[in-house]
Amino acid sequence: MFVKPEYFFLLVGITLFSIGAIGFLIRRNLIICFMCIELMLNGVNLVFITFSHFLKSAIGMMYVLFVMAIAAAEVAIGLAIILMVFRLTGSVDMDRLNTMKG
Amino acid sequence: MGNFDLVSILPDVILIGFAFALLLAGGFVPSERQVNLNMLAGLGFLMAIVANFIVMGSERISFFNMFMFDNLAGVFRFIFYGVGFLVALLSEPYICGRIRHKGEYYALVTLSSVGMSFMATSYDLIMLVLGLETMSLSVYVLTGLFKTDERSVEASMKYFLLGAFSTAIMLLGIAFIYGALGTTSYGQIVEAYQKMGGEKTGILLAGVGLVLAGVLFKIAAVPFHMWTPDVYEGAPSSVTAFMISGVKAASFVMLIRVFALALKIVVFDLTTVVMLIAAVTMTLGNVTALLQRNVKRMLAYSSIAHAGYILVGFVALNKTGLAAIIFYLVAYALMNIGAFAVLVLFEDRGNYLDQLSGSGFKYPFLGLMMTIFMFSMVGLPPTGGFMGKFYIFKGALEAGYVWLVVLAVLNSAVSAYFYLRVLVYMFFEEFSGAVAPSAQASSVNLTLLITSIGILYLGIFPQSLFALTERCMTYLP
Amino acid sequence: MLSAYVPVLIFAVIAVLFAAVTLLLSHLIGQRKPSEDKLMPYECGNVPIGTARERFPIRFYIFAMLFIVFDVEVAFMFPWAVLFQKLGLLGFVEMVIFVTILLLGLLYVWGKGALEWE
Amino acid sequence: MDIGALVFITVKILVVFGLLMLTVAYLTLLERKVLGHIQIRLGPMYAGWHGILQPIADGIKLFFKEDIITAQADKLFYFLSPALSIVPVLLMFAVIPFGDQTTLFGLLKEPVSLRITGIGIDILFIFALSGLSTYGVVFGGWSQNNKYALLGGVREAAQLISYEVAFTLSVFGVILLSGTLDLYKIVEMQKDVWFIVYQPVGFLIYLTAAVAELKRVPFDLPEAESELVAGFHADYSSMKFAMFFMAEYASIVACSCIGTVLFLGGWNGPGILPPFVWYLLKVFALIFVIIWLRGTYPRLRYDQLMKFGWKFLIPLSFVNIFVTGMIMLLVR
Amino acid sequence: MDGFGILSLVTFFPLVGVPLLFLIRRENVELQKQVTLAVMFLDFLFSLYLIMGFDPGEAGFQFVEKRPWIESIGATYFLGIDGISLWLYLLTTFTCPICILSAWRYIDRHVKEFLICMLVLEVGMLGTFCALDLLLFYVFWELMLIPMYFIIGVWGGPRRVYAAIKFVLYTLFGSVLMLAAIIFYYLYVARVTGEYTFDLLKWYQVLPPFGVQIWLFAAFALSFAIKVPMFPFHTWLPDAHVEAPTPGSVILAGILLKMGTYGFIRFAMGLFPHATHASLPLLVVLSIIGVVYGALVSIVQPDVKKLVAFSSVSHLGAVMLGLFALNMQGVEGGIYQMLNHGLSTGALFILVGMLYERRHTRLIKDFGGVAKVMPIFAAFFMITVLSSVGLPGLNGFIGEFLIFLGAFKANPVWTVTAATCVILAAVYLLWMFKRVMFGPIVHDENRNLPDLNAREIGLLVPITIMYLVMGVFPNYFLGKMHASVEAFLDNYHKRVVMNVDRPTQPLALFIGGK
Repeated sequence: MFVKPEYFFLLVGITLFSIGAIGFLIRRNLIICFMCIELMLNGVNLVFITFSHFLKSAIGMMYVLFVMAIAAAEVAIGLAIILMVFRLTGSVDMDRLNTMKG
Repeated sequence: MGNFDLVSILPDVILIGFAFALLLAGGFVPSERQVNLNMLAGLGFLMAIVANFIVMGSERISFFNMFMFDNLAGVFRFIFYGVGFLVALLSEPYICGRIRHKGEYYALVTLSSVGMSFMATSYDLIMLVLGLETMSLSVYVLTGLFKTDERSVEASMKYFLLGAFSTAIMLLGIAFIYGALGTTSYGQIVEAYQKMGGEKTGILLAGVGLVLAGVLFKIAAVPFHMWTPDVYEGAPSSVTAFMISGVKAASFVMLIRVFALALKIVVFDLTTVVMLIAAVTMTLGNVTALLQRNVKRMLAYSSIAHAGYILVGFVALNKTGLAAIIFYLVAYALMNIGAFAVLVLFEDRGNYLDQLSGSGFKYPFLGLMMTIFMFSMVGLPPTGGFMGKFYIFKGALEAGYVWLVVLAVLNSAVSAYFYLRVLVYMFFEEFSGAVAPSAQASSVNLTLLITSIGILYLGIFPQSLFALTERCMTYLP
Repeated sequence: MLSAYVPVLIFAVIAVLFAAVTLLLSHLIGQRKPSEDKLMPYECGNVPIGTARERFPIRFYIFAMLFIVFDVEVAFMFPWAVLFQKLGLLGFVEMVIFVTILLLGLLYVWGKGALEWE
Repeated sequence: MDIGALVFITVKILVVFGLLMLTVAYLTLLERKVLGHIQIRLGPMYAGWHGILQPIADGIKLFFKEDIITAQADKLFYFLSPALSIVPVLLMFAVIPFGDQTTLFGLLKEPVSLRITGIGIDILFIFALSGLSTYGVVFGGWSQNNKYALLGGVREAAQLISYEVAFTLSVFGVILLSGTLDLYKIVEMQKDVWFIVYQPVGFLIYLTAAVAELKRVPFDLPEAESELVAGFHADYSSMKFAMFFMAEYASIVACSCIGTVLFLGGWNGPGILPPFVWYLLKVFALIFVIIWLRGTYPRLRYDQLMKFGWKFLIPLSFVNIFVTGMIMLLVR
Repeated sequence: MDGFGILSLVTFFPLVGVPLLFLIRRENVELQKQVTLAVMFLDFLFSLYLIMGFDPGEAGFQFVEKRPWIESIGATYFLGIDGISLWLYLLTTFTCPICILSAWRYIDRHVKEFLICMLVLEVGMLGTFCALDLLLFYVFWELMLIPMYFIIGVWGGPRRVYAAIKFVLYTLFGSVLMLAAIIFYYLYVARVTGEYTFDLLKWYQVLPPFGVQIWLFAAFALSFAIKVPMFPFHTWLPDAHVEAPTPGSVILAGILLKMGTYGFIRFAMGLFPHATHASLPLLVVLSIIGVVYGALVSIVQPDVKKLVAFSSVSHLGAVMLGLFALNMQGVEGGIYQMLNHGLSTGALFILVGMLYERRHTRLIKDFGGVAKVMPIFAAFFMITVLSSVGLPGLNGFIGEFLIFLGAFKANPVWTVTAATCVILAAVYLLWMFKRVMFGPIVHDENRNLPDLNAREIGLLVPITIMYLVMGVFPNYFLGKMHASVEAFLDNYHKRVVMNVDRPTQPLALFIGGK
């Protein structure tokens, strides 16, 4: 092993985040975009935990709880908004959101 | 350090109490009897303002290094509560008849003000994010208030997705900073950084860069501005007023807190970047605003431009520059709320320029008010907008950014074109009679009076606020 | 520290294998005589009309939201409960405040009538 | 970890697994017998003595049944959901302790722990897994392209998550008292007094919520045979159907085990019987109660069910937690 | 007067009219006009006190009021007038009531708003002439924009919107750069003297290096040059003057343009002598081009009002030439000519307005023989044209003579070129007068034009008297400004020979030295 195994956790965390970010940018389905954001947040969580383990400090783990709470609140509101979009336009395609221009 | 300084968060506690009262009133009082909810919300904000007066003063850090109460926080709280108060005042005739959930509306306004206040008082990055989310989540919902209006829903969706995305980016940045320094508390960040010998590790820079990106997104600086016009146009006008003044101020308190105070050492590396961003932001905002025919959308683009001006104050990164940001934000909040208070009266799906035709003489009071607000936006004396610009430019010139100031003043001259076009339609065109303002409401008139007097007062007697803002910046030479 | 999880991992592998093998075997062993009627979804003897992937009441969604809120709250409560004896009165009061805020939310939902089915 | 230890653990897991499967199989028989006797009839009698081979016959039958995949079903999720519902339940047994260390009456040289592993946060792990099983229900209901299944699945999911909250909250009294999430330690602490003494309300909530989680009468509305044609697995057949069934019965066992560990003192008991026997007795007592309920109570209406969960059980759980906390603070 | 001085009183007195106007019912238009007129006339009377109290021997500022305004940045409320601004100040108070009179019939809608605009405008103009604190000056300077914008935009001609926006944008572009320069110089002064102040007198005592001067001068000069307007920046003027209603044109031509020239003397040249000196050739060339160009364009104008507007470009060019001569006669002549131009061009606009009110056209070809039907009008018109042309005995002659004298002293070539101004002025003005007033009446509409009524005569008489007074007793006026102009010139010539370093990198001072 050339690197500490903990680095892999970091790598996984960042990879998760990147997958989420890329997915968010290239997918057009609202639900998928939304889930990509959740994926990003979970990547962040993993990074927090890994650093927490590196640094032997519990703060990072505490932050994970906060991030989870944030993520949960975002889920609740995000899904409600997507639902609203769907009820109004009958679609969850991002390209349909083009009422406003200029 | 672990003291539970409940007195310091008294204003927020009061507001949270009122938020719940409003929420429960929204839940239990039948909707036809919910008439005075805006009074209740306004009372909450007034009480919070009074409480803030009482608790403001000495500087303390409490709640396990999570909160910091200083003049900066105090002044920004005044801004947030004041904005909340004015928005509560102007909302009633606007949302009345448009939505049923009035209690929820005011509760969300109140709660997001609490979030803003937490952002201002935060002494830890994670606390900052919590405040930010408290604010943002409420505003996402407020944006989509008109459930049957496609534009409102669309704005909400866009705002939510991009807002959540930027929050995630910011959180990753915070995680990196935490990993690099082992702490996220502002005071300890500086200490830890110095203990490390001031080494700028890659992970620290990446963290700072990501947090900056997140903050710039909230500020709507180029290139993170794309959401602004759609969101501001689509959101209900009263909510746009709230966003354009309150949320913007909160975004800047984030900038001041994090970058000017906590990451001060690191930020010098980023000055060039921010300087360029400021230059591009104000220019692009103004140029695109020139093309708009929808007043709300125009104000959205102009808010981008104003963000650029304010960033100039941040680039200066001296006492004057940062104090000027606060002053500017106050003036900016007043004039935007005022302008939107006029707009909500004319709101009839669109807010297009020609709908205002001739209304200036038909409704002289509204015309006069709009004149004051528009000239303040241009930055002409004797208005608060002028003094704000003056103050910002002073800070930037002190720091030696001559070209930035020249660009900024030229930009503000350009901006005169589209701001004055509103007045062209209001005064120079014949009254079309197409749109009459919705029922004149005394609360809106009160909002207009408060904002216009405030703007003129700031323009003619800026001394008191100048002094106050400078007292906020005791950390800087 | 992580070695405690190795048995869990082994167990997981065994469980997944069990599920997979059983499903696969029954799929292979079982006789297959598909016919159109047999492959029709069962709707109490009527011919199914339209797709089944229809929208269902929004009410379910409200419960899902409530669940998320409370579930995350519970996540916060775990560390609190474990350390309860150390935290003492202050921790208790804080948790009471925290839960009260959430219960006020529940009360609000209650008042809105969202907990009533039909 | 060396190979020997790994092999040992694998053997242990297989033993637990096998015993569990056996228990699950005979639980079906037990239920039919108990219900039969409650309704004053005999239950299965043909396969073997008093139907003792009935579960095996059932298993073989199900194995050879045609595996119908209805038209327009989503194949991936159709296959995935049975597995998704059973795997988490099985995994719970990885952390549930079945007894103290034992030498199996002197058969083994060194004492062996009667649990597969302890991870320190057992309770958290269990609740995490119990949350996962909702996926099986939702995916299963959705994948079949059947309106009844979809509605059943959604309803069931709503019920599961509703009672999940109360289910989790009911345990907090125990956590407050013990200050740990380690099931083994929790049992140790009950040497003298079982937690049911301190937590009678908590136990009742636990039992109620568990029954609801298990979708058993009186909370079995989502899969009520007479109304929703078995709910979310309407179109499932053959071993896939059996898998859902096994998951349900394994859950019963798991819930009983956890209840025993948390509230009934685990393997603690007067020394007249070996600890493991005590443990089994308590578990089967709980299982019996759960079956008994089915024989006694009528089914709730769905609205009553949700109302009961949100308006009664959850507030009550909070009250229970805070009363417990307050008393603990006062006593100290 | 320790509390509030006479200057504060005069400057802000017009604001008294605003609440009064609010009290009057919208329909009662006559009363509104009367109240406004009364307020403005009272203000004029108050301002006469300034003449009486003014000490001609004193070169410095008089009636000085100074009190703190924004302490934290050192801005003060600092008013005062000297010989240079005294007459411009009085010109303002004199012109404003006349404007109201001229608007009596012309403005027929939104009268109340118009009157409020005029009152605010007067405050802005008066403040600009007497503010000695740069920030205060800037505030007043920009304050004028707002009412002027409305006056052009609301009550103006058909292309009023375009003209109003053009006017504001042009002016604003110049003035925002001036704002940047003001802040820059303010910080420079603070760096040199250690005192944060906007006090003009203190600013005079600082002499920045050339590299700094030239940039600041450029910013100030651009702003003032747009206002004057000097040659390449004049394009807003024809639009604004033509589209503005009569009172607007009168104010624009009579007073607003003077602010540019006043700003040059007071600020641009006063503060930055070296930069002025260095850029004199360019400025003079631009002035001369302005003189000739303005005159030539005037000749071919078919529209009387446009003709008068372009003549302003020419006249102001001459004024600038006098100022740039930088000797006693030149500067005094320039200032004197400012007053003359204010009176005569203002009067010309009023007269054109009267024609327009009667005929609703301003094209020269639509008139002819008007003198026959409107003899009194013709008489006033004649005197005004002659005053503008510079007939000896009337005021215009004194100013132009002094300018040429000064310019000749400085450089004879300038004078020769600029003297064409007089000749061409005679050409376009008299030719226009001939075509409008004399000859046969070709258009039937012109046969029944009513002659001037009492109000119109009443407003023209004071102006005419002033032509004569200023033409016959120039020394009274020049005497009051003499000491101040001398001090200005002394100061300028003394400072311009001082050595200042010329850093190669002009703004290095600030950019380098954080």
